[in-house]
Amino acid sequence: MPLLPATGADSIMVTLPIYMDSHATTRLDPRVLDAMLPYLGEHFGNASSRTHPFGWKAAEAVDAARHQVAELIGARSSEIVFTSGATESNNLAIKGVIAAHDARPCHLVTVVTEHHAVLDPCQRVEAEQGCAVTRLGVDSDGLIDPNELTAAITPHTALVSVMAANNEIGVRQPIAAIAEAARARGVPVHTDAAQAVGRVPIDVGALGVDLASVSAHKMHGPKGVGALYVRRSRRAKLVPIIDGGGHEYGLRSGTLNVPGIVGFGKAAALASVEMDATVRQIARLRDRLWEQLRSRLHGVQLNGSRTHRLPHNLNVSFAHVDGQALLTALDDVAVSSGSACASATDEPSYVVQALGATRERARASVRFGLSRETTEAEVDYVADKVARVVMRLRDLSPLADESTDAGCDPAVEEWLTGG
Amino acid sequence: MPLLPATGADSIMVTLPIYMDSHATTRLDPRVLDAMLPYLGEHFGNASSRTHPFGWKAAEAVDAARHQVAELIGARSSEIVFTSGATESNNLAIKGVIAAHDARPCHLVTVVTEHHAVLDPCQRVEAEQGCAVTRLGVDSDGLIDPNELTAAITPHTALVSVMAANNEIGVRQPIAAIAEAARARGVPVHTDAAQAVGRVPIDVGALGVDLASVSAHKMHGPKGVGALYVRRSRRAKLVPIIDGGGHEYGLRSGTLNVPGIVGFGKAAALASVEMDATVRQIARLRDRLWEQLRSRLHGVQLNGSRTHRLPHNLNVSFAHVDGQALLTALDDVAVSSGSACASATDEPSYVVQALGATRERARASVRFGLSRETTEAEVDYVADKVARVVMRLRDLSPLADESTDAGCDPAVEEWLTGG
Amino acid sequence: MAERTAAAGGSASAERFREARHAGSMPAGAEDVGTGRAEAPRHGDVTRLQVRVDPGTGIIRDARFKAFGCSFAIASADLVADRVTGRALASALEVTADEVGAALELPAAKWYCAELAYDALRAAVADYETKRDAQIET
Amino acid sequence: MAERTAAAGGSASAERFREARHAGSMPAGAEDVGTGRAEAPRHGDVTRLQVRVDPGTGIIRDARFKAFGCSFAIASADLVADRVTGRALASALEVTADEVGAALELPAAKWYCAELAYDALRAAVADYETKRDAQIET
Ligand SMILES: Cc1ncc(COP(=O)(O)O)c(C=O)c1O
Ligand SMILES: Cc1ncc(COP(=O)(O)O)c(C=O)c1O
Repeated sequence: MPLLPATGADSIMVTLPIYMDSHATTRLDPRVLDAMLPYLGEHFGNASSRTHPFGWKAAEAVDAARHQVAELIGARSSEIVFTSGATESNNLAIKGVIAAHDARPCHLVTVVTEHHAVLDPCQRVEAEQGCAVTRLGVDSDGLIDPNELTAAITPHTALVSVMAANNEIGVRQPIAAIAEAARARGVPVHTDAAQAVGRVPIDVGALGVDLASVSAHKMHGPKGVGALYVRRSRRAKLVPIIDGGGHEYGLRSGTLNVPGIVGFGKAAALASVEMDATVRQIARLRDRLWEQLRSRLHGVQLNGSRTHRLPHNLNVSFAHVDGQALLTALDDVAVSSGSACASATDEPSYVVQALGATRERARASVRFGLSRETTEAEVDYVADKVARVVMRLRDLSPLADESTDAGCDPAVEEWLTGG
Repeated sequence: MPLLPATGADSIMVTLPIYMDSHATTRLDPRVLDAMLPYLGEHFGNASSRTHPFGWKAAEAVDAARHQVAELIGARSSEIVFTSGATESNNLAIKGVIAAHDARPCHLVTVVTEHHAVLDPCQRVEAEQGCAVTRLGVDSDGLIDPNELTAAITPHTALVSVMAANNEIGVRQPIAAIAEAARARGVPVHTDAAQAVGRVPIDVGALGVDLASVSAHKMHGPKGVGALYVRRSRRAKLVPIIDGGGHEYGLRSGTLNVPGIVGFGKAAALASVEMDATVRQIARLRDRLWEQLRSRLHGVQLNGSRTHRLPHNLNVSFAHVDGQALLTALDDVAVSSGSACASATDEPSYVVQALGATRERARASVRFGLSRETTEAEVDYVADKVARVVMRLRDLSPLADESTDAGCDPAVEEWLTGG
Repeated sequence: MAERTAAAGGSASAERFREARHAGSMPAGAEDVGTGRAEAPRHGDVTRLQVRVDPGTGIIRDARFKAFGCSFAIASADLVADRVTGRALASALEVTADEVGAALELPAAKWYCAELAYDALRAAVADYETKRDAQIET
Repeated sequence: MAERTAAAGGSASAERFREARHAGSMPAGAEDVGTGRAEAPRHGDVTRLQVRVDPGTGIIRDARFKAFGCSFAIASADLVADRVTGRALASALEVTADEVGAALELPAAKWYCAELAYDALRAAVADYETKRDAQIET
């Protein structure tokens, strides 16, 4: 018997495969591509060529895009440093502040659920620059406690880095409160806002952060371009990681990726205009997906806070199911999983485990990333298919046999919570 | 009287403006754009998404591009680390090797005529990591003396970084000899090959270098993508500058710029196939430009070696002329200048001055960058227009009046050589 | 890049996983059924394999598995079940982990999945043999 | 970005540079001609400005410049020459460097070009006045 018996009608309304992995990346909006094309064509100048129209045209386009990106996050143009993506932005923020922080000992505060693009630079400055790192834990909702943050700050703290929204479980940290606590102690605050910007309203002024990382390809813009917001007033001292020519206010050298930057600007402009409407639509579809999964399956558990959450994120653990197996069975639906098999490491999702979940629950987690392109028909198709695959995999599981029944709540609950 | 009286027939054969600034950047080849478009469209996956076809398609495209880039420079795929451009590659090579070099004192050797993307990282490690830097001078041809290099190497030398070809004067350093000398002393060698790769044959094996920086947009590829070649055998220890997720063999993290990488691969493949033919054609046109300028004008001087030179580079100083003024008068020809007014700094070209030239000669220098798109008609148009502008600007110059005559060789020679 | 190799989709093992034909269970108490169970503690995977043997010929007439684990573990169990069906019990263990791993083109990091299935098979064969021997003795 | 501002093309100053109308020279020895010269040593620019004054009315009838320097220096010299033509010598120096810099929208780093032209004008006026006064005295 094949793993999943084909059914009749469910592929009629949707185009397959369905993409529901928008935390990994998003489809380039065709309007963004249209904006980029002239700069992939006749306007190919180097924005630093200051002596001819090819260069001026490029520089003007970069200026306009800088303005668009700034506007989306409530910044000024002069506070936007273009980079190759949020990974670079995070590295620049963290390594840059620590390198500029002359005093030793040196200390920084971050959170266990951060993206590797924050955790790894933190580890680097810890290992190589002798900077102590405090990694705050999170509660079962995935949230940090601002009081714990306050307590963690020492006179040596050079930076606090807390993500605006998590890439696996979509949990939004209370950045405004965090920033207030840190600033009260005179400590600059960085936020990795790669998953948040363009998806939910983010205003760096209201948040009160000093540095914020943004990535274009998470918001239907192009890959290979991002930005670091660098507050001008009380500007954090920052040593660049890429020197050479002094582009981007001396903070990031290198020939500007003009088409990419133009696309980033266009994506930001579209988000500025359309976000209000799309946020509601996406959240409604996400809730529909969750309701359908819950009504069809026992033993499903939401990972991360229900309310402090990105509208397009749903992260669910399915008892007695390995996420990677589920994903492989979902051959026409693109989602991702916290399973170790799905990642480069040997360990299932550290983010889900940080919630206090067992390794089993972590490996059973599946991340659904909706977007403004997601349709109701897609949601229904995915919910149906996932439900059927989960039931089939549970059928296959010796564990379900051996405990009582995969459908039986007490056993499942125990399994999920690690009893 | 306007600066330059219009002439009749000369714009008939060419499309204006003419781009002759290919050291700054090159036009994206339409075939490269065609290769990129699917990845700016339906194949928008993240190459790290290992659980669905969107990701696999992206990863396959990256693999293929890695192979294409490797092939162009005689490397293996596993020796290509994709970056955001040669500036980043240079920073990774220099800062990466110095950070991995535990022993202190520490020393590195480079050359005064390097690009800022090498000089600035060298200065950074000098200022912040206490790494001594020797900057070798060049002769009047712009070439370093390999013996001087050998003499500069100390037991503490961690790296030698010498560019393959200069971005202003197109001079090609004797990299094979340099690498041999350095390797004989056990010192790894980096070469900034941004201006050379794709334009002249470069084989990292034959050159014997350990690290080489490449940039896509200098070879009709897209902006915002480049590579660092990292030799596998006797691999130089390298600390990444961008951490987070462990992409690119752990040497460069961040979501891969899939369309950019695909375009880079295509540009490399085109260069592999077409270089032999285009090199000859470009050199012929470059020589034609030089002959025409020399036959029409007194007081022109070639900056940099006549023979050890990129085929598409011509760098000329025009006595009694400010380069920026010349460029501004050339309103329909895009070239660049070593004039201070044309650069971000207040000092005319440090590269031309390094040849032993006066500040005046440096500010009078103009860089012509031909490409495989340059036509004979364009060369003729540019030569004519430049000749007329130079004569007019000399007419305007009080210096020419005050010495004897702008056309008079002795005075001009004196001026050019700084007598 | 190495990362690519861990992808399951479109590969031989994904195919086998999706088309698994030997999922299921047989009564473990039955005299002609041998049941084996193996775990990969570091990974948390569990595979159970059962063989039904014709007592007269010693031929494996049927094989069933249940597995908790990734697609590679499930595919490995299914392939082992497939390959031993119709074989003499005596030669069943010639279906080695390496053979399974190679047939499914498992990435190195997933080789343990084939070993897990093989361990379950070995346990199933041993279980059957124990039962049979016990029967003969009594 | 700030870099953009140093670009000369398409700007007011580039326009003036390309359309410069007052380039040229007049006999420096002539009684009705004042010749001034100024240098910007840090930059190496040199501007020479000449005015021809109607001795009767004191009106500047013509102004000519020669300049070695960037387009901003040449445009500045041309604009100064233009603005003083037709003016009374007495009020020529009311054409200030700031006025020229503003009219040409010079970037801050190029403001010195307007100052250079103004300095040359001042020297030219002084030269003419010296000549005139010498004539009156003799
Ligand atoms: C939270 C978070 N930070 C950083 C990054 C890295 O951004 P980029 O893909 O632009 O390198 C990502 C995405 O991969 C992310 O989700
Ligand atoms: C010699 C040289 N090195 C490095 C670079 C920087 O490369 P990229 O433009 O890819 O940052 C350039 C071009 O600007 C160059 O000419």
